[in-house]
Amino acid sequence: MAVSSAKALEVERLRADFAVFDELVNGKPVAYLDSASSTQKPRQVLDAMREFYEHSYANVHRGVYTLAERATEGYEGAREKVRAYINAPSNREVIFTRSATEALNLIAYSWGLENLGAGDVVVITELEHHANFVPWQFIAKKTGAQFAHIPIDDAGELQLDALDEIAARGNVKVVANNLVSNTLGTINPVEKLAVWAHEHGAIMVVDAAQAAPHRHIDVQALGCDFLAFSSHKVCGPSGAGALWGRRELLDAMQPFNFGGEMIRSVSLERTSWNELPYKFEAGTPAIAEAYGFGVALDYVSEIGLDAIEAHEHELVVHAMEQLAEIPGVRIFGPPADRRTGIVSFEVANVHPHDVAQILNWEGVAVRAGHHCTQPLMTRLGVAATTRASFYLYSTHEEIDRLVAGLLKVKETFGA
Amino acid sequence: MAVSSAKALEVERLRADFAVFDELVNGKPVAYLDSASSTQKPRQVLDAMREFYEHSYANVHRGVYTLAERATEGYEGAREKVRAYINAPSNREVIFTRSATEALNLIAYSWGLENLGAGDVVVITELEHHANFVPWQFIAKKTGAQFAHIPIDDAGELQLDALDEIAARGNVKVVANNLVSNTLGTINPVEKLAVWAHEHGAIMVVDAAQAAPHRHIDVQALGCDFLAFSSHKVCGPSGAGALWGRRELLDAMQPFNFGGEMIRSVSLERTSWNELPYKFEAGTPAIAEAYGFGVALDYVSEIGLDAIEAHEHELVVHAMEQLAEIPGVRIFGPPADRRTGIVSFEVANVHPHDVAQILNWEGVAVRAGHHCTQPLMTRLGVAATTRASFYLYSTHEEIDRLVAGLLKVKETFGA
Amino acid sequence: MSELEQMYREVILDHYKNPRGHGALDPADATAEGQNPLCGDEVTIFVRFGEDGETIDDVGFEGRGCAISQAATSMLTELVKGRTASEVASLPKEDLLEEIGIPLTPIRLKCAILGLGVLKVALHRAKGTPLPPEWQGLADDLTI
Amino acid sequence: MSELEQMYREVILDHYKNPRGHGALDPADATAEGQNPLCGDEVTIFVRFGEDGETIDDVGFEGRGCAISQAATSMLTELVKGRTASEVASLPKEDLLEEIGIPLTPIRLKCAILGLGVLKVALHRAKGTPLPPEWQGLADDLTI
Ligand SMILES: Cc1ncc(COP(=O)(O)O)c(C=O)c1O
Ligand SMILES: Cc1ncc(COP(=O)(O)O)c(C=O)c1O
Repeated sequence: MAVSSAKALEVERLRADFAVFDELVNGKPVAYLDSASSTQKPRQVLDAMREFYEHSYANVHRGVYTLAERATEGYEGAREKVRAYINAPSNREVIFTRSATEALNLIAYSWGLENLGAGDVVVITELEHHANFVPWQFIAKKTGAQFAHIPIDDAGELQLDALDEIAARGNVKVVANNLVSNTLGTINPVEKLAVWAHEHGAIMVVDAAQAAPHRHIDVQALGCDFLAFSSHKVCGPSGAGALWGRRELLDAMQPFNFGGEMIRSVSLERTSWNELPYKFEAGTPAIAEAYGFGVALDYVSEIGLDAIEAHEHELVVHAMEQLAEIPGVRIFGPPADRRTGIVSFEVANVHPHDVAQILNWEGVAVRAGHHCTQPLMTRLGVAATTRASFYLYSTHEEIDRLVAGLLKVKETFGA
Repeated sequence: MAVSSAKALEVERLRADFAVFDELVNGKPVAYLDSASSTQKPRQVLDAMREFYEHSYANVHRGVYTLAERATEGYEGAREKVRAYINAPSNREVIFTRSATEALNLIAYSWGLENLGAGDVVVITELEHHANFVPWQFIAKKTGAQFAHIPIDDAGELQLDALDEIAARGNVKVVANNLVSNTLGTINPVEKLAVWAHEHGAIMVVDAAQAAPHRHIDVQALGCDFLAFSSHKVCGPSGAGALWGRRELLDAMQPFNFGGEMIRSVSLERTSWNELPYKFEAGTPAIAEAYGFGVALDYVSEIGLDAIEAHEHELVVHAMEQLAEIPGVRIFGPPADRRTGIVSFEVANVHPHDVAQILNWEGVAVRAGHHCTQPLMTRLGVAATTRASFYLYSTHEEIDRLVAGLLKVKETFGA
Repeated sequence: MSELEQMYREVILDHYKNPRGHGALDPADATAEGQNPLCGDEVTIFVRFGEDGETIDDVGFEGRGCAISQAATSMLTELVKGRTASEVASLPKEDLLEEIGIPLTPIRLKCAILGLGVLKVALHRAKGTPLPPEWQGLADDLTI
Repeated sequence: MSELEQMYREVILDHYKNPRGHGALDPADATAEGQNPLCGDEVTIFVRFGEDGETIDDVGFEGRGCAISQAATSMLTELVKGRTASEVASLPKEDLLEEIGIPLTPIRLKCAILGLGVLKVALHRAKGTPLPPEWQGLADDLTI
C-alpha cells in the first residue's frame, strides 16, 4: 500500500486537530467518509472563531468604535483570503453568501432575470448538483428561455459532441457546470466549456463547491465568469460561502437581496446601490462565519492543496481497488485519475439506505441517496447510490473498515 | 437611582457570561451601547456551538449515520425553540434564513412576485429599516404595484389617520411594519395594522428584528401573517435568522432559493418542491448557527423577557433624563414608556461620526449614522444621528460614562 | 439482540424480499404517487373498493426503496385491507409503526411511513377524506 | 498628543468651522454628487475651468458631513486649484491624506476621501478623464 503522500500530509498529526475523531459511535471511532457532504472542523478554526466572538465582535462596516473596526477588519480580511485562494483579480469581486447554493441563486436571479428571454438557451449538464440546476430551470421557465443539458457518457464524462446541436437551438447565454461532480467525482472540462461559452457570447458559471476544497482554483486560468463555493466543505463553519464574479458583469447587475448595507441612498422615490461587493450583501452578513471561512482557507492552504489532492488520489485508488474485489459491488463514474476523492457505488439487491445504516453500526459514516443529483441518478438508472468521500484527514484504515462493513451488509441481506 | 429590576436581573452576574466585558479599549473597559446593531454573545452560546461542532457535526437531514442524526436533531431542535419563542402554531411554519433581512426578501420575492400587480398597493412606514423597505420598493416596481408609506408624527409615532387615504389608492395587498423601530425605539401598533390589513384583504408582515430580543413575541396575539427576526441581535451567532409565516400562505408560495433539500423530485422536464419548511431552505443551511440561535433563545428566556424589558426601561429612563440635562443635546422619538432601550440624539453642531469617534476614545461604543432608516432621517431633517442602545447586560454606569463622554465631545468642539 | 439485528429482523427481510400486495392494480379506484425527497425513492399506491365504494377490497403498490420502506408498505397492504377509506384516513402512523416493531431514527421513520402517506393522499383524492397537515406535503403540486 | 487630540487638531477644526470653497458655483463647468452610504452624508462638487478649458480655476462644494469629511473637502479645494483636470484625475488619495495629516481608521478614511472621489467623477463626466475602479462605485447609477 502506497503511503508516501499520506505521510507527506502527516495525517495522524492533522487528525489531532479534529476533536470529532475521538468520538465513539456504537463503541467504535467514527470513520467519517462523508466529507463531500460537509467536512469536519479543525480546532484552529473553532479557536479563532471563539477568539473573534470574545474580543472582536460587533456588527461590521458601520461602527466608528474599536470593536466594530476589529470585526470589519476580520470580515474584510477573510474576503481577501477568499480572493487569494481562487486568484481573483480583486476582492471587490468577492461576495459572501450563505453557501454555494445561495451564490448560484444570486447569479440566476440577478443576472438571469435581466438577461434571459425567449430564444435564449441556458445550458447545464446531466451531472449538475440541484444547486446549479434548479435555479436555472426556474429562471429559464420564468424568462421563457430554453433549458438544455449536456449529456454524459457511461463513465460519467460530459459528451462535448452534443454542443453543436445545443448551439443550434438558439442563443446560448449561460453555460453552468460543476468543476467536480459531487456524486461521481468527475473532474469536468470547464476551461473548454468556458471557451465555447464565450465563442457563443454566453457566460460561464462554475460551481466549485466540490472542487475548491480539494484542488487549486484559479478563476483566471479557468476563464470563467462566475465561481461559487461553500465554507463548510473546506473545514470552515456552516453558514458561509462565496461568489466570485467578473467586475463588469457584477457592476451591470441589479442586486439580489435588498436591505441594509447594500444601498447608497434610500428615499421614497428612488434608491441606489452601494459599490461592489456590498451591493450584493444585504443585511448583517454571517460575520464570524466569514471570518472562520478565511481561517479555514489558511488551514487548508498551509497543508497544501497539492498534498491534499495527492493524498485523496491515493485513497480513491485504494478504495476503488478494494471495492472492485467485492462481488456485487458496482462503482459508478470515471477511473481514479479522472476523479477526486469520491466513490459512488451500489451493492446488488441492497438499497443504499440499508447499506449506510448497517455501516453506521460499524462506525462508518457514508452517504446514501441521490446526492442532490436526481437527473444523474435517472441517467444511471438508479434511485440512489452509496457514496464514500475523503478529505485531508481520511485514512486507508477507514477505507478498510468500509470494506469490512460492506461484507457485513452482504451477510445481513444474504446478498 | 432605581436599581430594583436591574437587581432582579443580577446584571453583574450576567456580565460574567460575556468575555468581551473584560476587554479594554484605549485602556478602558468597553461600554458597549450598540446592542440594537448586534449583541454580544454569552459563553453558554459559544460553548454549546463548540460542543456541537466537536461531537455532533455533519450535514443535516440526509445522513443515515449517527453524527448526521445528532446534527439534524440539534438543528430541528432549534426550530422548535424558535417556534416556542414566538408562539407559532407549528414548527413547519418556521424557516431558517441568514437574517431578518433575508427573511423579508423571501416574502417579498416569493409572495410578492406572484401576488402583486398594477392597481395593488404595498404599504410600508416612514420609520422602516431598509430591510423592510427596499425589498418592497423593488418588488412594487417590478410588479407595477404602488408603494405607499404611513407617515409619522414629530414624536416618531405612526399617523394612522393616513390609512383611509392610502386605502383609497387601490387594493391594499401588503402592510409591512417593524414592531420596534431600530432608530427611535418606538413600539408600533402592529396589532391594529394587522386588523386593518386583514379588513382590506392584505397580508401583515412584521419585522421583529428589534422587538424579539427585548419583548415577548406571540405571532398569534399579534395577528400577523409573517414575522422575521435575527439571531445576532438576541445573543446568538451571526448568520442565522428566522421567518415565521402562516401555513396556508407558505404552502401556496413558490420557493425563493433553489437547490438541494428544497426539492421533492427533480428532472429535466419537471421539478417539484419538498414540504414545509424545507421548501424554503435551499442548500446546506447555517447548521451550527441555527443551533446556537436556539441556545441563545434559551439563554434569554431563562433570564426572562419581562425582566429584560423592565431593566431596559429603567436604563432608557435614566439615559433620557441624563441626556436631557446636557445643553445642545436633542433626543428624537417618543417618551420612555413608548419605546424600548434605544435613544437616538444629536449634539448641536457636532456630526454623529465625530461624537462616536470621541466617545470611542473614552471606551464608549455607540452607533453613528442613518441606522438603515434614511427615509426616517429625511423626515427628521438630519443626515444621521448618534444612537445608544441597551441590552440585558447594560448598566447605569455605562450610561453615565456616555454622558461624561458627551461633555468631552462638546469640549473638543467648543460646542 | 443488537439494534442492527433488531432493525433487520427476519420479518422485515421477509417482507422486503417477498412484498405482499406488490404490483399495480388496473383498473384502480384510487391511486397516488409519492417520493421520499431524501433518497429519491418513489412509491405508487393503487386501491380498489368493494361494492359499498368505501371498503378497501384490494391494495397494491409499485416503486423502489430501502428494506424499511418496502417492508412497511408491504405490511401496510395487509393492515388496511377490509377497512373503510375513512378508517384508513384517520389511521395513526403509530399503528403501522407498531406492526413494523423496530426502533427507527427520524430519518428512517420517513422511509417507513411513505407508503401510508401516499395511501392517505390517494383516498383523499378519490373520496375526499380528510388529509391532516402532517401528510399534506406529499400532495402539494407546485412545480416548475 | 493623544490620538484623539491628533484627530481633532486645530487645523481640522478650523477647516471644519470655516470651510474654504464652501458654496455652489453657478454656472459650473463640471459637477457631481456623491454619498457616503455609511452615514448618509452627501457632497456636491462644482468646478470651473480656466480659458484653456483644462485648468481648474475655481472649485466649490456643498453638503453635510463630519469634521473629517468637511475639513478634507475644504483642504481639497485648496489642493486642486490651479491644477489641470487630468492632473487631478490621477491625483493619488495619499496626497490629500498627507495634507490632512492625521491617522485614520478605514471607516474614517471613507469620510476623508468622499470629496476627492466626487471631484474625480465630476471631471470624468465633463472631460472624460479616466476613473480608476477604486472610484467607480461613486458613479454607478443603477437604481430602483
Ligand atoms: C457540486 C456541488 N454543488 C453545490 C453544492 C451545494 O453546496 P451548499 O449546500 O453548501 O450550498 C454541493 C454540496 O452539496 C455540491 O457538492
Ligand atoms: C428593525 C430592523 N429590521 C431589520 C434589521 C435587519 O436585521 P439583519 O441585519 O440582521 O438582517 C434590523 C437590524 O439592523 C433592524 O433593526
